[in-house]
Amino acid sequence: MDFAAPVLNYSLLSPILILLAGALIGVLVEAFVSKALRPITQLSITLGSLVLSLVQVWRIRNEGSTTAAMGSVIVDGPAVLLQASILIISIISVFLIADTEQFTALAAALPGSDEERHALQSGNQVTEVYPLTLFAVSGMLLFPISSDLITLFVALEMLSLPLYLMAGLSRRRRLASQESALKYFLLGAFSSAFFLFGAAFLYGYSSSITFAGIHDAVNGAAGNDVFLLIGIAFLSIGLLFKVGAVPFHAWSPDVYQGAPTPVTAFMAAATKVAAFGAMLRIFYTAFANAQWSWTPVLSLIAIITMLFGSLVAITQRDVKRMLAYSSIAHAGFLLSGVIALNKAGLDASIFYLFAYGVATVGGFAIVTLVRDSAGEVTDLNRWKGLGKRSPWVATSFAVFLLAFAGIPLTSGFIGKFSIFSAAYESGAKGVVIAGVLSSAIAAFFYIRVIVLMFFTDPVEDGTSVEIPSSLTQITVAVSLIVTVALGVFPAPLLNFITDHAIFIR
Amino acid sequence: MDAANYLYLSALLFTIGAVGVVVRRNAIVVFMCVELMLNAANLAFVTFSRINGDLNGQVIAFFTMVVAACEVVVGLAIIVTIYRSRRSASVDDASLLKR
Amino acid sequence: MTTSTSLVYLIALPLFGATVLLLAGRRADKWGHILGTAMSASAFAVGVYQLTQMLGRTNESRPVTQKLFEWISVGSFNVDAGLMLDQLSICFVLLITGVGTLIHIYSISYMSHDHDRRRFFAYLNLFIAAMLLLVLGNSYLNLYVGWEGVGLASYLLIGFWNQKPAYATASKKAFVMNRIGDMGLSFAIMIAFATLGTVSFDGVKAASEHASTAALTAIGIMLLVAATGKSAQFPLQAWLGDAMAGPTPVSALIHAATMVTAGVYLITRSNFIFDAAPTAQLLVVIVGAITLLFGALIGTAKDDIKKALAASTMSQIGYMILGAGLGPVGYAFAIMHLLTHGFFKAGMFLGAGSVMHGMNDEVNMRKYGALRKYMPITFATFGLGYLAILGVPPFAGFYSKDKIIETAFNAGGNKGIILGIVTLLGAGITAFYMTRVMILTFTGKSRWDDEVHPHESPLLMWLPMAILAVGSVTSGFLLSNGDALVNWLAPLFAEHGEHAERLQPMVVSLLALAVVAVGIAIAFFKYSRQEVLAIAPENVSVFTKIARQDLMQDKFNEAVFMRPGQLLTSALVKTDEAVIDGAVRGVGQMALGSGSVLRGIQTGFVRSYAALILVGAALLIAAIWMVTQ
Amino acid sequence: MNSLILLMLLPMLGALLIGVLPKANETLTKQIALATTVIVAIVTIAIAVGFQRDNVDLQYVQSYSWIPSFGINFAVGIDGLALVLILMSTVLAPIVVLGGWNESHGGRWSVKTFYVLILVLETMMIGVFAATDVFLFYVIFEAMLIPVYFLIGGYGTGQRSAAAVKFLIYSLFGGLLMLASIIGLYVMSGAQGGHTFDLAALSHLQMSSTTQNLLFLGFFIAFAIKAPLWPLHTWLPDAADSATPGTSILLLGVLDKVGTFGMIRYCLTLFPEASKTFTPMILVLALISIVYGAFLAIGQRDLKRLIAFTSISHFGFITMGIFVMTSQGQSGATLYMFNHGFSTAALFLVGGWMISRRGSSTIADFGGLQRVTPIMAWSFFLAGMSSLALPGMSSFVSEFLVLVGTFTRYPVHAVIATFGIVLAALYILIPVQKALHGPTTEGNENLSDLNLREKIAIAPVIAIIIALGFYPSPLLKVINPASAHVIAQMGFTDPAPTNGDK
Repeated sequence: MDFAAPVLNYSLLSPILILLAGALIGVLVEAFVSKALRPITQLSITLGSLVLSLVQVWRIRNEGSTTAAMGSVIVDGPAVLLQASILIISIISVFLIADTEQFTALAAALPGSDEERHALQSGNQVTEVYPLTLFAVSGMLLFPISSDLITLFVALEMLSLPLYLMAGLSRRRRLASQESALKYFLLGAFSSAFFLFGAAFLYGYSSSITFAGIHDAVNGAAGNDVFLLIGIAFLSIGLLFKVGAVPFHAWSPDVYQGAPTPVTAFMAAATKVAAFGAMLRIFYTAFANAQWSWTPVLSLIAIITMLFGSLVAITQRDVKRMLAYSSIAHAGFLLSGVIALNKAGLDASIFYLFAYGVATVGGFAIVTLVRDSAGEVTDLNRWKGLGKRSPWVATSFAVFLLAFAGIPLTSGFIGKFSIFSAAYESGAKGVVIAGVLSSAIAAFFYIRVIVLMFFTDPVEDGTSVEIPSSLTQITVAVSLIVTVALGVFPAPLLNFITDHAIFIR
Repeated sequence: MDAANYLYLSALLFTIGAVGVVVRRNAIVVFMCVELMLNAANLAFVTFSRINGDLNGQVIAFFTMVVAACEVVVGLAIIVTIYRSRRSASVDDASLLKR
Repeated sequence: MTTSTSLVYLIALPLFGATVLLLAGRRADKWGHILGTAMSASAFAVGVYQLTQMLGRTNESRPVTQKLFEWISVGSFNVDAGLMLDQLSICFVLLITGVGTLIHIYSISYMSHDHDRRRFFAYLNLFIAAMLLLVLGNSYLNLYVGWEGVGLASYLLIGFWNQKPAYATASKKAFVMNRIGDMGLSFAIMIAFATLGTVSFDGVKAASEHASTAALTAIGIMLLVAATGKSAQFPLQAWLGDAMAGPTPVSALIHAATMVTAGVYLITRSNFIFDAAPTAQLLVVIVGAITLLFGALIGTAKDDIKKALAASTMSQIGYMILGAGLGPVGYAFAIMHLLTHGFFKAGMFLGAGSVMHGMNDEVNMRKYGALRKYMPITFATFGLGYLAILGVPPFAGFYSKDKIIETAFNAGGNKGIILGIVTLLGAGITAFYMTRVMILTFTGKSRWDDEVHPHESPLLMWLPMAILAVGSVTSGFLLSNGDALVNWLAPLFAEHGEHAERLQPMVVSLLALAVVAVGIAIAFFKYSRQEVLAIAPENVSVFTKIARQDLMQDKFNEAVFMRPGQLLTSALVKTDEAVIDGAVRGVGQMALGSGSVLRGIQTGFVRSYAALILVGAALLIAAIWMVTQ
Repeated sequence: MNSLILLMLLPMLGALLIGVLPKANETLTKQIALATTVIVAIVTIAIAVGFQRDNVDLQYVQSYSWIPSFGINFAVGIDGLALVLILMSTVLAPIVVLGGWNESHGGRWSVKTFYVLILVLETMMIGVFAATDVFLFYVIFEAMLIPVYFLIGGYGTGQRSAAAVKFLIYSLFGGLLMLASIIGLYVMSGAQGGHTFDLAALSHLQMSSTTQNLLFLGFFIAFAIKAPLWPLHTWLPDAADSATPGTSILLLGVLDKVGTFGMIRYCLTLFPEASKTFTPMILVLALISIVYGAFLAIGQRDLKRLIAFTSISHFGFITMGIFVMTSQGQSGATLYMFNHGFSTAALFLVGGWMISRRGSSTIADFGGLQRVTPIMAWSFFLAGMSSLALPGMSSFVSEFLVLVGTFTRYPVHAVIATFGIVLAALYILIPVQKALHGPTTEGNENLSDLNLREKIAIAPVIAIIIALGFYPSPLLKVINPASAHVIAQMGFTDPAPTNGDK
């Protein structure tokens, strides 16, 4: 038999390749560059490759809409949009990651050991976090564009594995951090096993591993429906786990709380985009014509997720945990975009993902700023009177919260409106009602935080607000501007999305 | 013999793995159960590849093995760290974060 | 119908006075009373001018109208701010401005020691303006404005000394009970608009020709309710007694001569409605009858001279209402009694004021006695008023009251007999309690304390009294001579066939005089023959006790309206807090509660999370299987 | 540039100007705020003069494309109804600034912030009435909450933050229900020829009666919370209790009107059938509000809460007038909105001054003020008279119109509502007696009477109240065409005189 040399269309893959290259260089830097120079070198390499890849994404935005790498990835409008969102979010998160205060000096050292203390004194830093980030991002870029089961699975692991490690790198409360890493890892592996098993049955059903093939099989109604259903169910479990939908959400509060805040920000924002990107592609292309089987179930999950997230968030006292639950609720809102299964739903989801991601990074960026001698203060009761202590920080946080709550003139409102109207259009009125209800519930705890910050007097307990480093400032500023701008003048972005967001099979 | 039996087997293995994850305490064992689930999936792939009469399934199986290997690397690293700092590999001890 | 441009001045002048006095504040203290009096006097002048004009015209063209501007106009609901002066309203205009001016003059001296005199005159002017609007408005809605306007003025004047909590309460009581009456008026207006499509007097009159009795009866009854409120008729009479809290000139002007007679005006003005609604008319008569006895009975037991007079006012207005309820025959007599009553009752109130003036504001008649020596003029004027109210010929009451009694008898059938007897009885009781007042106040031996030095009031006070006394002597004769008033008003009312006179006027007068004589005699023996105690005796008959408490009217209102109302209010306040707001808070609590329950899922044990995923997977399969089957 | 847009920009400019000022110079801040509001008021009057009364179409129309992909426009335009309410809002604004000259002190934040919030709020007040695009309306409707929230929570007294949160949660909840309905409209418009939020276009949507009822409820509940209708009122007393008088005036006088305004502009226009379906129920709620509000007002010990409850009663009247579907009812309700704005303003202004002087808002703490501070007492008395709709006060005209309009179609309702006027006498005269009459009680002896600034602030309010009481035609002439238009749209005609059913 003779082999045809595979055609890869490197230009279309270049965004990912650039990142991988940057990551590898990063690894080498770890080996060959002196401790002192590593941080700055790594940071510049990471930022450089991210920006470069973003530029690349911009350049291929129109030549896209074709398959690449022998049809195992598809670079179409949504792909470009999602990749761009992921990259932008990653860039502003990297600014946070650059804050060395957040990461342990020596991951291998025991918490509280001399080794650790010594490493601290010697100003050691885990610069490995940069290459890890790049690996994760490249996985995220691949996830939403992969168009067959292998690539999808590989991408999933590519983005997950680095995150598992990054979650364990916190400088303070290391036990908790490591615990979160363990939980994330075990459950992640567990869910990816489901994912894989589901993939197997889809392959068995359609005797093809590409989405196109599955789609055709569904249309042709060839093959055994039981396989299809098992396939859809288990594959969904893997994806729902990533987006943190109830009942596969259990990991997210613990991990969000335990992981270093910059990682949490990155994870919360970027992973959601990637995972939902993949989900949209699969459900809109591969499973589109089988919606009779999955929309009801997914709607149910969406409703439960919204309500659960909002209800539990009310009771939270820890800001990171609260944001975690709120992100669960948002996962529910986003699911209604998947259910919509129409153009409007796709556009809305993409807009929502970007807006929400940016706001999330901004929100966590603020969290990194509120500290006392022992590091970050995440106990909400100690956020009292933040508005007095540092009005700007408090105000920006309030804006992000209002965006989460979906108050008009913030990006969150446009997102909510568009995604709900899409769902309503597709007849999922129940989901919309639930969404509205849970938004009302959610509003309650967002407002409670605002009250804490502005309407209660500060308690003198050494809680102080870090003068933001210029990088963090950039992050906050960018997120703030985007959040407000998308609230007041969303038209340009919306138009752009509407023009580009068309899936091809 | 009927290939379907292999599917039953893989389903059985998968279930055993899944249940194992839930019932076993030791992190290593839990992790091994996960591996078992992955391999169950592999078995399913290979079987289907046999049924469908193409190679994709077998290719995926190889990919899976590689990925599993990577998971082992990462996983063990984390588990070992936990073990060192906690002097225990029981997943139940790691429950600081809750509610 | 002739139009005029000067009607508005009748209202504008006193209104201007009120505004200036109120806005100018203390600066006007020097000349405030002058301005007030001048304004009232000039209004009177305008009134007289209008009268002369009117006399110069023939019956049909006598009414004068003036449209000021379009007030409210929405859809078919159009009300102009328009005035109308006809034979009926001119009587009121002259009474209001005339008596009003006299009382202004009286007050200059009476209030001279009060450092708020300016404010007093402002209120008086305000009242004059409102009262004139009431009688000049050309539609029920314009009347309504004046109607509540006088209510406001009366509220302000009753509470003029509101630093005394009791007085403040009295004013509030008056306003609220009046409002209840006003409700009746607004209902009447609403019904009129809904059924007849208009609220102007002419419009309603025209429409009433072919309107259903039901509608007219409804309107009539509601107007009656309004009248009972303003004219202190049963069952809304309770405020008048307390209204005596106001300075005495106020009692004279508002609560004797003018405002309280507005009800009579309203009914007479609406004659076309009542004539077509017998039921309503009958109710009017009944209310009048009840009230005239009710008031008279209260009068017999009062030791407070002003309250005694107030009760008498109530009873006299009962006569007028009764008269007005007797239909076309009665209207004119009701008005006549209203005018004569305006003179003699105002006169007597001013007299009472003069007495209080000389007695350090003592109002308890048991602490008077033998005052005729000390204040002869007051005695004289009061005495003339007394004779007038008794209906002794040839004094004013004789002409007006006997006419009403006569008409009552002539109403025919049992109705006539009952009403006749009631009115006669009323006359008798009136004689009794008025004689009692006279005796207790002016005759017998003095019962006042030593530090009191009774003295006659100054000129500015006795002059108005004198003038009113003249009125109470002559007005009756003048108005009834040659049926002057009857003919004057005739064009306004429906023709009425001559009733078969069941009793000759002469007989009625004799009967009346007899009853009156009996009344006087009883009073004479009871109070002049035996010693009067300075402190009211407690060992009196239960009837006296009840009468002293105004026949339990306040107890009744308290038990039936106030207490339950207060209970309801406090109950509602609690409900609002506990139930409604509680429900709202409950929802919040529920959310929180369910949140903390759901929180329990997050045990922190990774294996339970895995289990959760496993269960989730199972449910997912189950769900999908269910939907697809 | 379109004068409405200009009108909306002016306060923003003022806010910016204040924003760039140094914190220190508080007087200048206040002066700029005052100047801005006065200018806005003048411009509004100019607009009112240029308004063609008999033209029922929207005027001063202007529309910019905002979010084309959703068919959303920044579209404004006014009819008689909107004009009257904008006029009320912009005339009240300078009075609030002048009357509450020192309210901004003792807040959590600077004087500067206070006036920036006020001015931003004014822009939104104009916008919410002028919007002709449902989405734009909703955005402003919701965004308005934020400045008010901070005004209450930041500058109020007592349980201010609790009250602010209660207010916000209540309103947000209503707003979200409305959002659901708006989404429904949007989707339906998409199904019927292109997504749009243009009010006129939406009013022609075809929808099943069930859908219409549901969407109607979404809007109506939101508005019933805003214009507090029993039993959704419990946020109002708390808010009014905690807010500064000025804020309360804007809250009760203007913001709550958005509710009743919305009932006419959106509920009736968009869902005529559903409106008819729910009318009986709504009328009952309105009646309950009238009586219930009055009784609770009588039962209050606190002056501010008392005023709040009187407003609940008054909003009952307005709602009733709106839904009885007679021209008298409609015009009466609209006029009522205007008048209520001013009489509430008067009550809160004077009440506020009394409270700040006495340092307590408990009615029982006052006594005999009439002798100590005659002018203040008189102002309060007149404000009260206007609140109990004494003839000669503007509120009488509107209340009577509502009653007459109700009677012609729902006599029983009108009769019950009329009992409200007796209760009104009680809830006004009780505080008047306790606070102004009687002997001057301890602690009130040396309260100071109104100063010049306060006199200047209250004078126009009382002047307007009385002037419109005697001569309401100028307003009615603007309102009548608009309300007649609504009635006609709804397919109603005034009941003809039954002529006593003969």
